[in-house]
Amino acid sequence: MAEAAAVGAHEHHHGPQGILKYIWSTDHKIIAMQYLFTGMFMAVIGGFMAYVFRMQLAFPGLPVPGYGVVSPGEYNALVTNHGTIMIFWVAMPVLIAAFGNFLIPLMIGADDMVFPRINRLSYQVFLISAILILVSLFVEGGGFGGAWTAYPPLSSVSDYNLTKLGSSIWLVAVALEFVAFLLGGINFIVTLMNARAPGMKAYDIPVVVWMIVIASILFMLSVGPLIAGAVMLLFDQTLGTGFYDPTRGGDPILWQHLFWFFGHPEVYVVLLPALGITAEIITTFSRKKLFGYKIVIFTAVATGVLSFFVWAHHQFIAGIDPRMANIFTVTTLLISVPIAELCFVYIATLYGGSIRLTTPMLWALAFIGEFLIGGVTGIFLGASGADIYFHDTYFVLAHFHYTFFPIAIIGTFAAFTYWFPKMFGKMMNDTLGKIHFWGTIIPFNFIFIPLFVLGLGGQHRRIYNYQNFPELAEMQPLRVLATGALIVMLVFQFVFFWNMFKSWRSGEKAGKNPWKANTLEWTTDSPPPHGNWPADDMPKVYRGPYEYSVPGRDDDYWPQNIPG
Amino acid sequence: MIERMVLQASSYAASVDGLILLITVLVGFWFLMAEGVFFWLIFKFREKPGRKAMYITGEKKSHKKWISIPHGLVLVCDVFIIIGAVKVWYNVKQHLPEPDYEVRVIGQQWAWVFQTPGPDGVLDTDDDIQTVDKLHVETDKTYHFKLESRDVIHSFSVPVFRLKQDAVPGRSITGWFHPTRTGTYDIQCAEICGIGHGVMAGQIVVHDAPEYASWVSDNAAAQ
Amino acid sequence: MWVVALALVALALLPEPGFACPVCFDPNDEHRQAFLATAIFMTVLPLGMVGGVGIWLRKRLRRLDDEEAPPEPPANDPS
Amino acid sequence: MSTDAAVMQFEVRPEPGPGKKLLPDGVMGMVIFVFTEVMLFAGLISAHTIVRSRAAGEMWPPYGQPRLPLEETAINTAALLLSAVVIFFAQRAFRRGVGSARWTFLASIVLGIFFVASQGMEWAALLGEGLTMQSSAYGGFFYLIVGTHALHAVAAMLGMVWAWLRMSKGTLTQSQFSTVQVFWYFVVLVWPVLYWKVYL
Repeated sequence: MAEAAAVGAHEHHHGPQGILKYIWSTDHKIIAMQYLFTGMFMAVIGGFMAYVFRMQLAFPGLPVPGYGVVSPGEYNALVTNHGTIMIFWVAMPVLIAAFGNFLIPLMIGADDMVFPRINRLSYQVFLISAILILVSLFVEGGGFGGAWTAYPPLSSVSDYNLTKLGSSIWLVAVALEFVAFLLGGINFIVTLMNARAPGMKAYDIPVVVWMIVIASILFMLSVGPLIAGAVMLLFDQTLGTGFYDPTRGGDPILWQHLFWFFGHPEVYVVLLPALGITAEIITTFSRKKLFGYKIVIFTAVATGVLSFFVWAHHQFIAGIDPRMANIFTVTTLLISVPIAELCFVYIATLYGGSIRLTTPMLWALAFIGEFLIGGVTGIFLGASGADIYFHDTYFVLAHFHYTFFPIAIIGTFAAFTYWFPKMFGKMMNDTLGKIHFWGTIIPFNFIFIPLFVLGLGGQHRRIYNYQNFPELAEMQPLRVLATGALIVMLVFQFVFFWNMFKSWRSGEKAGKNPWKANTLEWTTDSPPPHGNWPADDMPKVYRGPYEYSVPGRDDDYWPQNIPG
Repeated sequence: MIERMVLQASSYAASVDGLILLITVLVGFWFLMAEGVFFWLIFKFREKPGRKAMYITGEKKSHKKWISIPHGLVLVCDVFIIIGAVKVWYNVKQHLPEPDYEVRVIGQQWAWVFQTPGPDGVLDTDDDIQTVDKLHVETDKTYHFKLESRDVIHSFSVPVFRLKQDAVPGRSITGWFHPTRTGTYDIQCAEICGIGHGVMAGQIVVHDAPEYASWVSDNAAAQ
Repeated sequence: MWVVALALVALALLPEPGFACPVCFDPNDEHRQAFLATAIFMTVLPLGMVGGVGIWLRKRLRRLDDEEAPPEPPANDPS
Repeated sequence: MSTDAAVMQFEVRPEPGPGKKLLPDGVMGMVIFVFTEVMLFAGLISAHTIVRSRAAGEMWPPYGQPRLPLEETAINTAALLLSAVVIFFAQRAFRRGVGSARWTFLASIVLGIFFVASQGMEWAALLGEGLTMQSSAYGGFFYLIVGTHALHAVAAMLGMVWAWLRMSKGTLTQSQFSTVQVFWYFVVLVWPVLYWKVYL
């Protein structure tokens, strides 16, 4: 009934009907679903790749069940594409594109993005890029195997990488993916600036929206040089130019600068949305106002600013001027201050709360607990003197998995379980959710803590068989342990898919506001109709997003749209 | 900490390990503190019937100090780490002590080629000894290495020396090491360099003085 | 903050005969200077652009607030 | 703190009015896009600076490579800058609803097309003299940077012709015009920088 009225009121929104509605829609919620499920599909592929190469490392040379024997070239292609897919086709689309698209209009009280057709184009370009990256794995010569950082001359000269077609398609796919996020990013920023509900001032915007928009701004400002570098690399590969060829006046170090100028801000591009999601969840389930809303926003901006000053810490031993390394050590360690401050704020928010450990809350708390490990181990790598030893070891690998896994996987599960009722109108099963939570978190630590130890032992990355190195061969039990934990973790993901499917089919009805939360998305139906609210009843905003447990009120929540 | 897993075999290995220990202590303190407070708060303020959450904005000075004091302390710890890191870095990468010997290290797909001075002790003369995948050096001597690459980027990494430096095609990069312990140790390639990256294993053989002299004379004669 | 940053840059640029640059590409300094100059350029440019627009938008917001609820803000006022 | 005091601290806000837009959607989107483009060119220019510095002491352009035509390009540059001035007046006229706006706008389009066309002729001449992308890093960067700019100029031309057609039909809005104008300003203003770095 309400839905019919809403659709009627939004005649101008009418898009295509039937099946076309789902593939040719300009509705931000449908586009969010498209991004979400494409991202999940890619995550399954990335996870399968991890399974294959971890099996190879644990049992070198033996055929991997479900794959077969892993050749060195295939191993390189697997690790390269695992990294690329997990960052560019899982973390970015799910955290920024899917939740950005779903949440920004709903949380600021808009009926849609300001450029719905650009939004649709963004997804279509993204889909093409996803298909291309998968195609690149199966072309003649195999997938690109020069690591996700693609340092030339290995990536630029086919005589060196032996994957002429694979590396070019890989590069085109990555470039297209950037174009997709460029289009999406413009949309996010303009929507937040121009389409807020009446009364919503700068400090009434939910933190997650701020974070996604700050992340989009970071992305927009940092991606240009990488696109320039990627074009040059593509020309080197296909047209025979010599931009990175030292024998013809080019410079291979140049690519590293262009890549990491984007590559480091990119870390914060995915981190900030995850932090925003966590802020929404811990305030809701501890029934507390966020400790220092303005501190969080300013710290996020400070992080964004600093993130432009730190990129060369990836190149300490790459042959840059050692004096430059000193500057970047200072800036890199300085960035620990805002990040530490954000963690302190989140922990302080818990003080005095009434903490309900629901599944989304468990995920959000796990994010903080695990991310701290990733954060503190980063200090070792940012300090130039210690990086001489740690650079390109498994310590680096374990460190960034302790940041990226909480961001991309834990953050996503937190957001998904929290907003599932809004997305599908059904509650998820809490028991299955908790089984899945513990079945993911415990094995996760058992995968990467052994890898920290291996890194301390001097084991370098991207080597398909450590039996060739006498000093490393004896640490094999740790590799087997990590692989075993990975398999356990992957098995527990079936619980999640089962839970998702079952709850979607036959879950308990959710109602408008199952978590008793304040932000605007909980004031409309679940799932929200086309246009989000009836056109004559768009929400207005009267206060900030985290007014929980205000003294003198009977309810312990106070939605943003209720007057007085 | 690390020396239990990987030997310290060069003059600067101990200082790198010392820096790592310093960071571990400072960072470990903050980590344990944060996690401790975090779990204690979750336990202390779990949902109990009849208890309402407090209303704290965190905007007041008396509240903000709980953030700003740790903030300042983290900054102080950072300063200590920066000073330690730059000191070690300067010693290993910026400062070049006078060499006793020079060697040339060349990375190529997928082997290490080493050029060691012959009996005259000078590099780039006719009696130089060329070896593949095995670098022979003498203990307690300061070495300069000239690092080159013939094709793609490689990285010359000797974990027991705490030494790592990328070899970039088109450049000759100079560095130094000073072995302090005899033995045979792994050289790894630390930068992916193609399908043979996993087999690009070299070894560095550190001899004592008489053994090294006999190795030089044997091999110089053979050439 | 900025004083510290500038001091660091000055430190990096100082010609120091005492210590070598063992990883520099060639003895001439221009290549190294180019890396440093472009690094500073690429870092400062985006922050400058966003900072500039941020300040401009704030001013514009103030101006819009001062005018008592204008019926339609001017599309794009170049002045 | 007493409960009343806590509730008191909430300022009672007046009934919110409709939100204000600081800039029209299209213009703001284009400004953000232009920032990305500026960074793209910053990356290209930085790469060029680094590779050029590597050849320090040697000749730049390298031996045997043709020199770039400075004077002809200076004329092109002047035409391009003039086009930006003309479009500024076209916008003023269009905002006041003057009928001649159409023809002022057309003049700036023609100047832009003149720029693109004569750059194309210059390329043809240089290719004839043996400067190609493969011949040296110098040639590679010339075609890369100037080509990227040419691509943007052509895109801007298409946008401006679209806007002109809509203007003729009377369906062009102020904000659409401003959107196209912002992009054209970007294409014009980035060119002197490229001329300075690549040609001089």
